[in-house]
Amino acid sequence: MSLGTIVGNIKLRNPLILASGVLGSSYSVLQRIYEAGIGAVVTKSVGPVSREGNPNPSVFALKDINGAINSIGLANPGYKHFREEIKILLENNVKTIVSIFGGDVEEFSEVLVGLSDLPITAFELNLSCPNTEKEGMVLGTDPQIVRRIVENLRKKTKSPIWVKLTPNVTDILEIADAAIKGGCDALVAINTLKAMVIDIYSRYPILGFKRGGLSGAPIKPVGIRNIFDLYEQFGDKIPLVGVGGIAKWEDVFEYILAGASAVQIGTALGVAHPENKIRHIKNNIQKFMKNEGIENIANIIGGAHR
Amino acid sequence: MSLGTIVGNIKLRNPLILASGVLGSSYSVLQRIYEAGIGAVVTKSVGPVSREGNPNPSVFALKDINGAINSIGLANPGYKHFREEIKILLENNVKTIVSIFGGDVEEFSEVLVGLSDLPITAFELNLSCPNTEKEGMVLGTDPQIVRRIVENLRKKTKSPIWVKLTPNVTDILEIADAAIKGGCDALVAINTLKAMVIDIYSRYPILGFKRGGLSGAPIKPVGIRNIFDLYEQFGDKIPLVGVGGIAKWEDVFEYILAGASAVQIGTALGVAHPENKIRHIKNNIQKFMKNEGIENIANIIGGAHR
Amino acid sequence: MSRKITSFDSQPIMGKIIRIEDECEDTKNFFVEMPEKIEGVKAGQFVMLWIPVVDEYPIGVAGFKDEILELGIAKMGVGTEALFNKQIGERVGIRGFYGKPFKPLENVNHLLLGGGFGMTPLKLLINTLKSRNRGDKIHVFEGARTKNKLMYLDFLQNLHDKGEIKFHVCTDDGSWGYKGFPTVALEEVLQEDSQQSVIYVAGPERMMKVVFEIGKKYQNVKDMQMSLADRYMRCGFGLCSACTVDPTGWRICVDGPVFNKEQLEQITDFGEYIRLATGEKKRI
Amino acid sequence: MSRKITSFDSQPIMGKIIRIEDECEDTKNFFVEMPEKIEGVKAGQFVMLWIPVVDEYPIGVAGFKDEILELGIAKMGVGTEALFNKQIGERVGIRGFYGKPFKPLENVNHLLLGGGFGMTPLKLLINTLKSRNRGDKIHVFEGARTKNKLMYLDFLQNLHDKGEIKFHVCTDDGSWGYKGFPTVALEEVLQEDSQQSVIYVAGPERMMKVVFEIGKKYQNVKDMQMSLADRYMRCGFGLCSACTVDPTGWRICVDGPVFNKEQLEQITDFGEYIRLATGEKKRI
Ligand SMILES: Cc1cc2nc3c(=O)[nH]c(=O)nc-3n(C[C@H](O)[C@H](O)[C@H](O)COP(=O)(O)OP(=O)(O)OC[C@H]3O[C@@H](n4cnc5c(N)ncnc54)[C@H](O)[C@@H]3O)c2cc1C
Ligand SMILES: Cc1cc2nc3c(=O)[nH]c(=O)nc-3n(C[C@H](O)[C@H](O)[C@H](O)COP(=O)(O)OP(=O)(O)OC[C@H]3O[C@@H](n4cnc5c(N)ncnc54)[C@H](O)[C@@H]3O)c2cc1C
Ligand SMILES: Cc1cc2nc3c(=O)[nH]c(=O)nc-3n(C[C@H](O)[C@H](O)[C@H](O)COP(=O)(O)O)c2cc1C
Ligand SMILES: Cc1cc2nc3c(=O)[nH]c(=O)nc-3n(C[C@H](O)[C@H](O)[C@H](O)COP(=O)(O)O)c2cc1C
Ligand code: FES
Ligand code: FES
Repeated sequence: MSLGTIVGNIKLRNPLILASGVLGSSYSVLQRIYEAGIGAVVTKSVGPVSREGNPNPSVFALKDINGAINSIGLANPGYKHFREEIKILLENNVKTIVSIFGGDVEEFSEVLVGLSDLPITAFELNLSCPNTEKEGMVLGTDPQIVRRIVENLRKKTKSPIWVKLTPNVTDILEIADAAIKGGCDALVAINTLKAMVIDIYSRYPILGFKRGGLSGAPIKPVGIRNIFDLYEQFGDKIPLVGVGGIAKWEDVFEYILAGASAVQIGTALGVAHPENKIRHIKNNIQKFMKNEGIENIANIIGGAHR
Repeated sequence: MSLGTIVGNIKLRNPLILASGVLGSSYSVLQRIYEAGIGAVVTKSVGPVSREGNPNPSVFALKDINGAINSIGLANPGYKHFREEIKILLENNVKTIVSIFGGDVEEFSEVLVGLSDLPITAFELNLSCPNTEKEGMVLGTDPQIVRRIVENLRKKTKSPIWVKLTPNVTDILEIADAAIKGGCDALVAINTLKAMVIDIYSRYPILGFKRGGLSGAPIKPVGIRNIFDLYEQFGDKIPLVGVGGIAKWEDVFEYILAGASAVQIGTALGVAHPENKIRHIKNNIQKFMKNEGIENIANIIGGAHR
Repeated sequence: MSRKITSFDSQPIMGKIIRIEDECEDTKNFFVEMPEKIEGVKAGQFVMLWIPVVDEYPIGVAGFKDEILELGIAKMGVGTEALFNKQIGERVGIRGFYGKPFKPLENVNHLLLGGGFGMTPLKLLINTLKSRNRGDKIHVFEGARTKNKLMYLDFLQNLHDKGEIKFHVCTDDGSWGYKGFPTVALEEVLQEDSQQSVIYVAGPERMMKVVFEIGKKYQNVKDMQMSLADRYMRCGFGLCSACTVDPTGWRICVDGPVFNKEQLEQITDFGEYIRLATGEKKRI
Repeated sequence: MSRKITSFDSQPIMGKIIRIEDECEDTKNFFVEMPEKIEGVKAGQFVMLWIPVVDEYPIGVAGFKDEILELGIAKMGVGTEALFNKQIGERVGIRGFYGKPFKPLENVNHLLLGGGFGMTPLKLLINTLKSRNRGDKIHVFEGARTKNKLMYLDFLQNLHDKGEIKFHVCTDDGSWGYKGFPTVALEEVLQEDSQQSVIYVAGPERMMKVVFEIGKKYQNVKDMQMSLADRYMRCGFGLCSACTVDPTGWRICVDGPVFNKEQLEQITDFGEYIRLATGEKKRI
């Protein structure tokens, strides 16, 4: 029995990946999470230049629904600075997926090219952040732009290219199709849902950016639905990475059965002891596989389609 | 101080409305909820002919996120039968908003015309149910279809026409714009989010229809966002009715501050004692208004926009 | 495997069928082991039983001990047949426990009357009454078309033989017990014993309505509690309103399924109308 | 109004400013009344303070009694200035209580050393130690550039006069207490009293680093606990990682802000580097 899984040509020791933006802004925290036993880590999205992100409050929990909302808005030190941290990770054999963003093809290209000499496990294109004016979701809701960006970048690196999709669209299949036609190696879904919280005493939106993205347990049924739909349409064409609201070990299998080859966990790792959570999830994945006679993750990917 | 509010030309004794499909399939339960003190009730959506809806399971709770998922799929007795129940409600002075659906303009028209001799408080067009093959969301994601339906129906009744929008679109403003241009009297947002739950032991989607719609607390931040966006764009043009995840009295004000003139409550009333919940929410609305010196709901509609 | 059930009134949790017994014609007892500790059940409550891919429907609880759920199921259509086709070791989904239970009074005669799968909550009610061990008299009246349709015959006969209950059994065709309806024996008991009594009924609604009318004639009937379990349900917890009765707007699944005499008086649908899956009303 | 706080570590809940005191130059004490019962706080923990429309930032807790939160705030920039402009009766948002607190040992001398707004958690720590009432010696060392910058001067002097603590105060310009750094008095105490001691420090990180190096020289220093509160934070509960330190990847907000000697040894960033809002590392 093995917990290993494969996404395209990337072998992972287990199907758990740290989602972008959570515990991902420094090499040290990424390494810490990797050493806790996760299969791979995705860095916080990095762009062409350093950027402070949106004003605070930019993230808080929503405990009654076991979720969080954030409007960090792609705060990052710029790829030139972050390159040094990526190098440390790669030197320490951390399976590192680098999330990148840009405001157009050129910016995306600049970042990717600026890093593509490094043996990066994969690039993840953030075409789905809802918290910026000109990057992320703004691009990722237009199939033509998506295709153009992916096509352009595909030629410029040997590393696999993953495309992270937003659920905030009428038809995710259309966007996915564009990304596949552009030549990407895996689809990642979902990023956060467009959301907002207002304080009724001050009568102001709480987030400094007003609007934000909802993550955590509340969005799991939406993520499952998206992966299920994507697998139904493209399951034979491209591997899927499921993300959104994974908080329990059961959720990992729910995504795999929906069609994911691996999963990413974000919000649920924002706890006092992410190490314990990772260990707990892994242990229970193992137990479940044993009890259910599952030899291999690959055997059950998309298992809910029949 | 008054709890009253106005949606277009409809006066409501308070801003709470029962959402469609929840406690709405019989005159008796609708009357019960109205008598519990709610401002108005919306019936379960009714269509041209009787229909069983999707196979069971078609609805269950998701307790860890304080929500529910359903795929009832517009089960209803057809407007001819339901007409009799509507008559009883109107005779008993229940403020009754009738939710209707159809697979095209003709079907919508048949239902509306078949009921429009009754003094119905308002018609709510369900252009947002995610659980059918040819009605609801299928129509409500296309601005041209939305406009055509609303335009057509507008001429055929004196009752106000509300349009209920789906959040499962790239741009809800575009759909809203179409509905407004079609001549509707209020916009209602949001219906459920496209979602799904898979059982990892049997490896099957749990809902008989496989896919469903997520409701309850998890979708509140999404609903707030949609109402906020709609108010920003159309606040001076059309009244908004906020719906999605209202579970506490605070949520009512959150929607009103985002821009809603009234709100609908669904999932949260699926409890042992909906009467107590309604009373509790109303009492606290009153207390809050007193404490905060709010004379009138109208004074704070859209109050978070500044 | 350790799986903490934080909330059982949520998505179905999968139990394993560990025993299947033939009970009577077209009726089997299924014993379903729940994966972890869940809260106790009261007689009259039900679960929603999910047969993956096929159907989900309400089933009364006949017993629950050591996390093993006992269900007595009558084959009716596709959904129940799918369960009958299940083997030991297979899993079914359960959510619950839903509904208001029977509320047995104290210091009264307990008169339990049932037919068909209505016997399942009554089985649990008998066990509840026995465990209270208050020395109240327990009469059980069961009727069916024919002997092979009598549920829990051995169980009840055995209790009768031990003197723990008085079992009054009858069939339409006289193939077992006396020939006739269970109301005959019920009335006899009501006439002979002037002690205050509570009548608990579960079975076809027309039959319950008959019992209700009879019960009203007797001064010594302190209350009547009847389970309106012949109703279409979807959610089981009061959300969808598929199961409401007129004119009260009560939901069978949370305001019932067990209603007392005072409530039953107000339900004009009782014994007269049900609602179909479409919401249409239909004469029973 | 009754408002049940089920979870305080969630979206900000609005407290009302009920008192404002001038503490020292550019520093005020704000007393914020929370709307309902919330769980107690430990010295060293902090809240995220939301000034609507302006900013949200971490603030240590100086006191918490009868649901009234005491915060000591130094004016730094736009966010703290916005608070200074608030009137009594206005509301601010609070979420917390976040972070690992000081963990005072027993049967030791407690040596508290602080500067600037670092004094706020130390005030709560002093009150905690006093209420334990174990007779351990408590020394408090405070330093500032000049007299007007000394926080809690009256409070500490008063405790000193009552003999509850030993207060060692100094300024760079000699305008109050002795002229020089608080480490001078600290070393004196460490040299004179051979009793095992724990040093608790909160203040500018360069200063803490100096204290750390000094403390390491003394055998009688059993532990050193320092609050690394000069770090940029967004979430405050361990999600965003804005506040991590190298090379351990510890998050100041949940793995800290208070770290003990053994941990501090491992944090090479300590006293050397912080991270900006962009995530870039910057020399302190
Ligand atoms: C509170 C309650 C407790 C019950 N307890 C038991 C029990 O202990 N044992 C038992 O054998 N049966 C019980 N039933 C009845 C059981 O739910 C039906 O027999 C079962 O749903 C039949 O399903 P089917 O697919 O085999 O039949 P179908 O062919 O689908 O339908 C046959 C009949 O079953 C009923 N039915 C079907 N679906 C539903 C539904 N979703 N909700 C309610 N009724 C439905 C209808 O009357 C229908 O006409 C109970 C019903 C209720 C409401
Ligand atoms: C755990 C902790 C406890 C603290 N306790 C107190 C206290 O009790 N009293 C007190 O006066 N101050 C305290 N601070 C410092 C306080 O957070 C900053 O002084 C405040 O954020 C300044 O905000 P500003 O908008 O006024 O200044 P700005 O002009 O925005 O910035 C001035 C400086 O404040 C710091 N700062 C700004 N934003 C943040 C942020 N989001 N997170 C962390 N630092 C920030 C940076 O060092 C920045 O250079 C504490 C900080 C931390 C991390
Ligand atoms: C605080 C925070 C920051 C995030 N930053 C990014 C980011 O920089 N890039 C990105 O692609 N996704 C980002 N996300 C989205 C997550 O990677 C993930 O898609 C989403 O949160 C859903 O997963 P979860 O429910 O497990 O958190 C962020 C999420 C959170 C909560
Ligand atoms: C069981 C159920 C049935 C519903 N049926 C309908 C319906 O028939 N027509 C409709 O417009 N919306 C229907 N909805 C959507 C609700 O009216 C509402 O838009 C949604 O549930 C969000 O509100 P809530 O979170 O308060 O439930 C249904 C929702 C639920 C949970
Ligand atoms: S079954 Fe849904 S309300 Fe009773
Ligand atoms: S402030 Fe977000 S992890 Fe510490």
